[in-house]
Amino acid sequence: MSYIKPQFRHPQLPANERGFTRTAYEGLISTLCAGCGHDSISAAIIQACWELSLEPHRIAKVSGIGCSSKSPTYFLNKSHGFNSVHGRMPSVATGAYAANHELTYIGVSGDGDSASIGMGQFAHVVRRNINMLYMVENNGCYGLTKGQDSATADEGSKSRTGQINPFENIDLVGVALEIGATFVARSFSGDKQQLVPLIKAAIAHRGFALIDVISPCVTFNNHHGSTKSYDYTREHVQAGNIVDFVPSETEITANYEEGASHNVALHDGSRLNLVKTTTDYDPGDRRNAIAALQDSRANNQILTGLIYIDPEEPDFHQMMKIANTPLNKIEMSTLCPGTSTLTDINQSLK
Amino acid sequence: MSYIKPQFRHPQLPANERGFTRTAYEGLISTLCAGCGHDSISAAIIQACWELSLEPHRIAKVSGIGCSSKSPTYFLNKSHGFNSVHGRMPSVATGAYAANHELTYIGVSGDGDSASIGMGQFAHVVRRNINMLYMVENNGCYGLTKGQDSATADEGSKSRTGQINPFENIDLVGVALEIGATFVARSFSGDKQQLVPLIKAAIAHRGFALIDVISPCVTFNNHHGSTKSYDYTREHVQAGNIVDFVPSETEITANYEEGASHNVALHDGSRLNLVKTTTDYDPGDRRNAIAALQDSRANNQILTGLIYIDPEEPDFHQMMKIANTPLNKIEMSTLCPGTSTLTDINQSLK
Amino acid sequence: MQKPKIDAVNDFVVKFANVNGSGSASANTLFAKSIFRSGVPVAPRNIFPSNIQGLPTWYEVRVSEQGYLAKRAGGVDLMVSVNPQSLLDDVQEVRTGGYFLYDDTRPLDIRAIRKDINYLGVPLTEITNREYEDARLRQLFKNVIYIGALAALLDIELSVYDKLIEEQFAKKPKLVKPNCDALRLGYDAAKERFDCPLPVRVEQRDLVDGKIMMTGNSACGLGAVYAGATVAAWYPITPSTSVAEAFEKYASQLRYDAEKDEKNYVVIQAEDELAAFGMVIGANWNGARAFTATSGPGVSLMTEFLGLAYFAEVPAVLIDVQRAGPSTGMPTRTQQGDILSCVYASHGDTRHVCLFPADPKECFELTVAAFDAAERLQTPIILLTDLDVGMNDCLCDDLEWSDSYQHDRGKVMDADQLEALEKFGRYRDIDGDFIPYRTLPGTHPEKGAFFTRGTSRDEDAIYTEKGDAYQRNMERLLAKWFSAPDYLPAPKIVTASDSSEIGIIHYGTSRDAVTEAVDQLSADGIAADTLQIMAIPFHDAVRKFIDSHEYVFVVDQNRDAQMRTVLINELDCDPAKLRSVLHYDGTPLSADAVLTWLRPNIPGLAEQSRME
Amino acid sequence: MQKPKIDAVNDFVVKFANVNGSGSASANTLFAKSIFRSGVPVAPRNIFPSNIQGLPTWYEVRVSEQGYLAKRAGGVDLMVSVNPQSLLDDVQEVRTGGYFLYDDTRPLDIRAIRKDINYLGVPLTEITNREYEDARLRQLFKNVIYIGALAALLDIELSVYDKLIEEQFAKKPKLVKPNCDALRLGYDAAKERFDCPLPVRVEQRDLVDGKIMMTGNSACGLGAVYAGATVAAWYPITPSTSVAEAFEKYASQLRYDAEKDEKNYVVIQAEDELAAFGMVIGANWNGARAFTATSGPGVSLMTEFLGLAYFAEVPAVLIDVQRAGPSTGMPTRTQQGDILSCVYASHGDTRHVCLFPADPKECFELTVAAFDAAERLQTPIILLTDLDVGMNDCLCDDLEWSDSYQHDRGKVMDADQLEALEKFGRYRDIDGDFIPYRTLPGTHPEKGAFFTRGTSRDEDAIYTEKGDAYQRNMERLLAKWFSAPDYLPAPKIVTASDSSEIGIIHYGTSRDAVTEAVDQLSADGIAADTLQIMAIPFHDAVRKFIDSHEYVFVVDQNRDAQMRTVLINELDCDPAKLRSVLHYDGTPLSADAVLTWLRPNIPGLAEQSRME
Ligand SMILES: Cc1ncc(C[n+]2csc(CCOP(=O)(O)OP(=O)(O)O)c2C)c(N)n1
Ligand SMILES: Cc1ncc(C[n+]2csc(CCOP(=O)(O)OP(=O)(O)O)c2C)c(N)n1
Ligand code: SF4
Ligand code: SF4
Ligand SMILES: [Mg+2]
Ligand SMILES: [Mg+2]
Repeated sequence: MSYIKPQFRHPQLPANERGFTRTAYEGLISTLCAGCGHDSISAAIIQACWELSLEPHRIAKVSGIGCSSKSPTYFLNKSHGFNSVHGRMPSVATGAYAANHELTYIGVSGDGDSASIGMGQFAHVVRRNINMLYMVENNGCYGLTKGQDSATADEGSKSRTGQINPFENIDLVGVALEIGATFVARSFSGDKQQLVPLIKAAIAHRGFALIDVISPCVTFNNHHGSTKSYDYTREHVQAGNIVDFVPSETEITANYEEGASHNVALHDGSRLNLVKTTTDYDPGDRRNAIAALQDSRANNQILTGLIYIDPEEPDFHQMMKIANTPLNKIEMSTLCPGTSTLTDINQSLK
Repeated sequence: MSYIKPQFRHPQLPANERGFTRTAYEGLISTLCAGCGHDSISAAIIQACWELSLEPHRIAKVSGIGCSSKSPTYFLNKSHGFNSVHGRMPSVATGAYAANHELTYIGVSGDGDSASIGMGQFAHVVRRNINMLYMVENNGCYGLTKGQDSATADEGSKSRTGQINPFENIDLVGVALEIGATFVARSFSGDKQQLVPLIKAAIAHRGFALIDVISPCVTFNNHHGSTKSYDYTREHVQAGNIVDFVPSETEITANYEEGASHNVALHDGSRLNLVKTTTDYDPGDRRNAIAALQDSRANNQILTGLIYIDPEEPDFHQMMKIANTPLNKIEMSTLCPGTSTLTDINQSLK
Repeated sequence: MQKPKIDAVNDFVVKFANVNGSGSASANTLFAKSIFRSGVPVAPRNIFPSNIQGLPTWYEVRVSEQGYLAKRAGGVDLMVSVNPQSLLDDVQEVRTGGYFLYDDTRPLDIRAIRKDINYLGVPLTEITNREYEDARLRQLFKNVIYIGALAALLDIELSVYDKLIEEQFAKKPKLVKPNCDALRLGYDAAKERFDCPLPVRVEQRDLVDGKIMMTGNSACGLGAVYAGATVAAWYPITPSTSVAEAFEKYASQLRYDAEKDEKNYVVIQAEDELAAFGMVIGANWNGARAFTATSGPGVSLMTEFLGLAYFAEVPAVLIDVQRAGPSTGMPTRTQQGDILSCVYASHGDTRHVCLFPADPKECFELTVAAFDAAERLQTPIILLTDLDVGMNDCLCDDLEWSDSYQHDRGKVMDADQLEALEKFGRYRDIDGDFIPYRTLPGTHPEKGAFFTRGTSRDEDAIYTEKGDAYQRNMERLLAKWFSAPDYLPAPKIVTASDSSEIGIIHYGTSRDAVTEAVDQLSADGIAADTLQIMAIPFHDAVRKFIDSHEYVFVVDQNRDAQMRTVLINELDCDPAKLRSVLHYDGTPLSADAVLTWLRPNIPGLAEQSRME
Repeated sequence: MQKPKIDAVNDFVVKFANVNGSGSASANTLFAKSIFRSGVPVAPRNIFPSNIQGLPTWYEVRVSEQGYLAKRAGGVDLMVSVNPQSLLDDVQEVRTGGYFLYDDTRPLDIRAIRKDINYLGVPLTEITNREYEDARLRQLFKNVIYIGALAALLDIELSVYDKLIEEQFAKKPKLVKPNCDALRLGYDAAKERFDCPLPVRVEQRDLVDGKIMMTGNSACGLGAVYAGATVAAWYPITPSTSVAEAFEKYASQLRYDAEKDEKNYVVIQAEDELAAFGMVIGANWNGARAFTATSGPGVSLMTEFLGLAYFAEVPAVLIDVQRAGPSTGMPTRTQQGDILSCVYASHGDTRHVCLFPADPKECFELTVAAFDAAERLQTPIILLTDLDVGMNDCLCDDLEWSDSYQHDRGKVMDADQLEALEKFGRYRDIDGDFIPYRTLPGTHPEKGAFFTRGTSRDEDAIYTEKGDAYQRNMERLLAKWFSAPDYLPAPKIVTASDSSEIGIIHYGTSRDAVTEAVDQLSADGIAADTLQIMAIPFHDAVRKFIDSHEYVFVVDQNRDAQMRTVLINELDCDPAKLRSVLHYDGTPLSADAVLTWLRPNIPGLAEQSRME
């Protein structure tokens, strides 16, 4: 059951550049468990879209199946959404993007949805560099089916029933880096300060942008011994680098203490200011990124932040040389070759 | 159509320790194209099994669908084989191994079979560390369906029809390293000297052993401009390190010029002598291996040899604490709890 | 004006309206179990959302001295309302003269006031706030308190509960007393406020001797243990998840050698359903008994592999706990919607053997039968249950086992047999029963090795593209299919004492509703025979049943009359003869729903039967 | 003793026995085309192994003045034997009095000598060794040489070949002369050795005006271009691969803007069939016309997604080029084995609209119809062809198109319509046609956004687990299904001039064999009517056809009489009335095969019809 939110709002809510208040980006009331990390991520998406002044109806939300995949109902009520089948969101997003490259695509998936049943499609959507934000709401378990370990559960992590996971985990960040993703980030649902600008950067990035967000499942995977609990995550988070998203016109003030900053220009004219907190980190160097990830693993830490970005690699639409007019907008009269061409074709088949 | 080979053989063929001649390891006559890399790999498997003195009927061959996946018909005629469905060999092998951990499992797959449709199962068989040799006969294309690019086709490689592949390739070696494989190697179908000992080592390794073998498709992907042709591969091969497999008892003489050698002890008492040709390479260090792979890519080279090995990690059978008696050998009388237990169970349900 | 009051001993429905994730499940189960322990047949049903926390969830308990276990239509006799979210709907479900127990700590919403029902206000929140400090405890014990109140209202012995609580917390004895105390809080509150017991109440009986309460999924899991299954490969999906869990639970108790820290089984949580079924095929190919459990979406994903197992003749067991709808549908509702997609799963000419248990005992037995049939017939066997039997605690007869039971391991040649053979041919029909011999990898050094494949091959398993070899093989497979009933459980026929022209065919969880409907017809003087389908392909008895009845009804819990379709197709019988009884809104079938379809379709018969 | 000699003008079968990968395909096609250019109907068929190089492959060409295009049973009239591997089998296929052309550079294997056929030895190897240095050229031109010999033997104008060769090498004019020369080498060799032409020969006619030769797969690809499809997502699989390739070929010619280096289409080679169908769904959801092409195994993998598209009502077009068998089966053989698995694909109550073209022209037309129906009905449409029509060059009428054709884009609300609307409800049946309105993402800032999902929902696309909302929706879907024939092509009925009690129902590539069989029956004095099914669900005309014929046959190229099953199930007609004609060994259907099933099943009718 879901409720429609009361429409009454304080009239003085701040509006963004396009005149929208945050309300315009909200969704139905969440039916997830109180405290679920996924709800914080929804809030961050709402915030980021509002800050970016996107037109809500020009966004398309796609997801698979799971608690995480339900969450697109809880943000952006004015956007079309597609809650597809388990593990197959990447292909649905790919088809949608092929049909119309002008919308903003937000994909939401879970760790089960992406790293188990969806592992194949995940790898291939990376390879195709579909222009989308691909959000993995990673809780190391299958929330909706009551807490079984997923493939991102860490080796040695303890399940709620006390069993120790004997398998190596699949780190989607590592896999994405290995197979050539052009934007790779990790964050924590509990760190809105980091997550919101990351989402903005991911949306602005032309190409596939992965954000793997540790998003604790309070009901099934938030106990002592779990390596995806709020406590564990807070203790082991390593804020690799923090990003300030600077839209094409204005320059916003960083919320973080500034260190030496690293600048990345995106194709829409916006920029990312990287505020290095720990190391002299260059997210433009894939080998570097891989090494940093390895380091953090060796130190039992969770590397977060913008880990890698390549703003230059052509995205799917460019690689495939698809027309600038979205394919779903081209008139039948243009697409259909007509009678005289068919006469020629018949002739060639005589 | 396939022929049964003439049974007549020279009576003085050399026999291995178990008294088998090489004939005992052969299969039906190949129906692959003359010159296909896959046939060389079959020959190498035959050689390796003969040298290891394995009992042919204690080997099980599993494959998916493709020219490569057909090839198990062309070796080890005395072994059971299972040519399953496209991309799903890993799961069939997993089930088979769960049922009987005592056989030697040889999985044969293609790049289409493993990196496209089978990408998900590939990742997960790695994670489970199934004790098997997993051979990818990698030609960068779909041979059996007439030469379309596969996901291992390199970015920029030219297809037979002249099209340039715009997508990043998926390097199964890189993926396997990233997700924790315990034995990762690459070789070239044209280099039997390297391939045979690698296969022996992979079989002796307790756990999942990937050998990604560049295996040119002479019919569809051996032209100029292809990065999986014989010529290209020969020119770009980088023999990272070469392995000499030393069975538990004897020490065989290395065929390669010896350098400083690195020793790895396997669980069955055999050893690997690593003969470093280029660098001071330690295949026991995953980060090292990843770095070496990155280096070779940066230099446009194809790193071959034993890239990584961890002989200590428990394999699936150990992780799951499965009984030592193979599950398929346990008597029904042992497995079935019987009447009196059922009476207790009934009682508990009152 | 005196309010009407339902007066019913051992024949009523109590429904609990809760919020999910609030811990009500175990208290509600306690209630159902207490009826059982009072010797009265009971059928509890959990109605839960596809969600983890915070949404409405219900628990409906039918108490039936006559032993009717189907869902009863027509509203509830006593509603226990603990969820303000659904209260306004819940109050409407109470039958005239029924009772509405609610938390009267705060006044009742005026819109919930009906003149024709009786309100039982118990200040649940007030009591818990008074008695407990901790918020979590308040919530938990609130559930126990209303159970206590019910004990007083329905006249259930407190000692029954004490015993149940003791058993439940056998391993945490400290929790026994607090629970018993909470129970008494509710008991006393009810006694204090109302004239106990109500006219609706429980009387001790002896009607459930030789019976147990169990979920169908547990029974399947236990059946797999008894069948000697050693490999379970699965992927989580509601409502089948607890099959694998039950297998693991029982196996870890019965097949684990603590000394050696070794298991005589393995449970593999696969990465998806395709992989799960591939593992099952691989393990069976290698001679282990292996199975998977899933629901509709999983079956759809296993479609390609099902065709492989059929064509390559590899045994496999698939348990499909059906849920409602195409696609993701209503994952927490029940239906029998996968019949067609299971029987004819996969491209090309394929047919799969299916089994249909109606209760946990049959789940247990048919699971064992499935493994035997799979190995005997060398083909996948699909056991179709559904959410209703799978996830609810069902009353059924004690499980039975005979130690003399011989598992049928089918036609597998061992090394000696191979040694004695001149030449092994995997797909030769040596015994004239259309079933060839198979061999397991590693059996014999020289003989018996062959290539298993999904491509066409000749009798010696050699690849061929020759049309005649292909056709011979397909004809043998078809003949094997037609001979399959010999190895499958026979249908269960119940014949009315009066000879009847009406025959009702049902399968799976429709049984109880059909039985009750037939009793009602019989009370109206109309006799009807019933046949419970246990397996596809059909035994000859099914055809005979159809032929020997003038009016034949087929009960399907799906929209498209799927079993009727299979009957027509497999038996070539005239569709005009098979009338449908359909029910597919996701709720369990009731006798009422069955009668709604039956009554108007027995032309003239009502009168006629009465006259006989 | 004089050997018998078949004497036949424009009515014979030539078969080429080659090794695959040897380049024979283009020479053989040249031969078939030369018959076509001689104005005589021709039906070539490629019979190839599931392998790339070195195995036997055949090319069978039926020449038929009467225009019979089905495979002809009963052996070949002239065998061109170029493959020693299969020679002994090939020689047995020649009919008594037929001809066997072989390479007599070396003496013929004595086991290949038959008394009742005529041997035509041409020293192909000797000639090529003499004329060419290069081994590759030797092999290539050997093929052209035997074509040249045939020209002499069958009396085909050399000028016809010269023209064909010129056209073929229009872009490589240097190759024209060597090919024409090689042709003459064969021509002269035959003239020199034999009495040319043979009694079996070709005479120039004018019977193929207004006709073309094309593969069904090309026609589907071209149909998708004309339908305005912009997204093709596919995964390689025989025999469907060339559908996507044809789409890409035509689209790259007709929809590519060289100046801007921009395409009005995109072809995505997916990672597997699941992904391919997901992309099709995503693109259609977003308002582009998108399709995929696959074969049986791919359909099995798409099963889950098909259920989603059905339930969520997303248009999609799936072209299934059927091949033989369950599982991997015989990938290079033909069959119609996916009917059941397509119509009822996916778990739960699902039914899918299917279309059945018989020749390339129908492939073209029904592909366009499929896109229109998909958007009109908001459901997946499956176009079922098979290897026989898909991969062979088939003779058919010129393709037709009218520039006034209006593509039916279905019920999609644009921004203005939404603006005018008070409240949009995605699944409301506003027009009473059971088809709701959909909207595309990005249309209107405030209105029309909704959530597409595979879970149950109410009329406003809001998630619900309420049984009545679920059932209402499923009933609407069923009503939509029953109304679908209004939007689908009608069956094609051919009525015999004499009124007939015999009706033959067929679909897809069975048409030509059925037509020929009916002619043969008619020659025997037996009239029969035929009905070609174009679509499932069935038009009312199908039911009428069945009702109005005493003896109804259903021709199925599968073992399990799958179309017959669907007819019975969808029309509730008596199985006793529908007799099967079955053919499923992987070879194309012949008139003979049809008659074998028909004749014994027309009890008494043979006589009766003759008397009328
Ligand atoms: C084909 C299929 N298999 C299984 C399921 C059952 N199922 C629903 S959600 C889910 C796992 C979700 O896990 P995850 O993606 O991590 O999401 P979370 O709930 O943890 O956010 C599964 C297995 C399904 N819906 N479809
Ligand atoms: C489900 C399914 N899809 C498609 C195919 C068709 N198919 C057969 S082999 C193959 C590709 C094989 O490529 P690869 O694995 O690289 O093997 P290679 O032939 O190159 O050795 C494909 C797509 C199939 N058999 N099954
Ligand atoms: S079960 Fe876990 S993932 Fe699902 S809503 Fe609850 S807290 Fe979130
Ligand atoms: S097509 Fe390529 S991969 Fe297949 S057999 Fe020939 S050379 Fe090998
Ligand atoms: Mg999760
Ligand atoms: Mg390949």
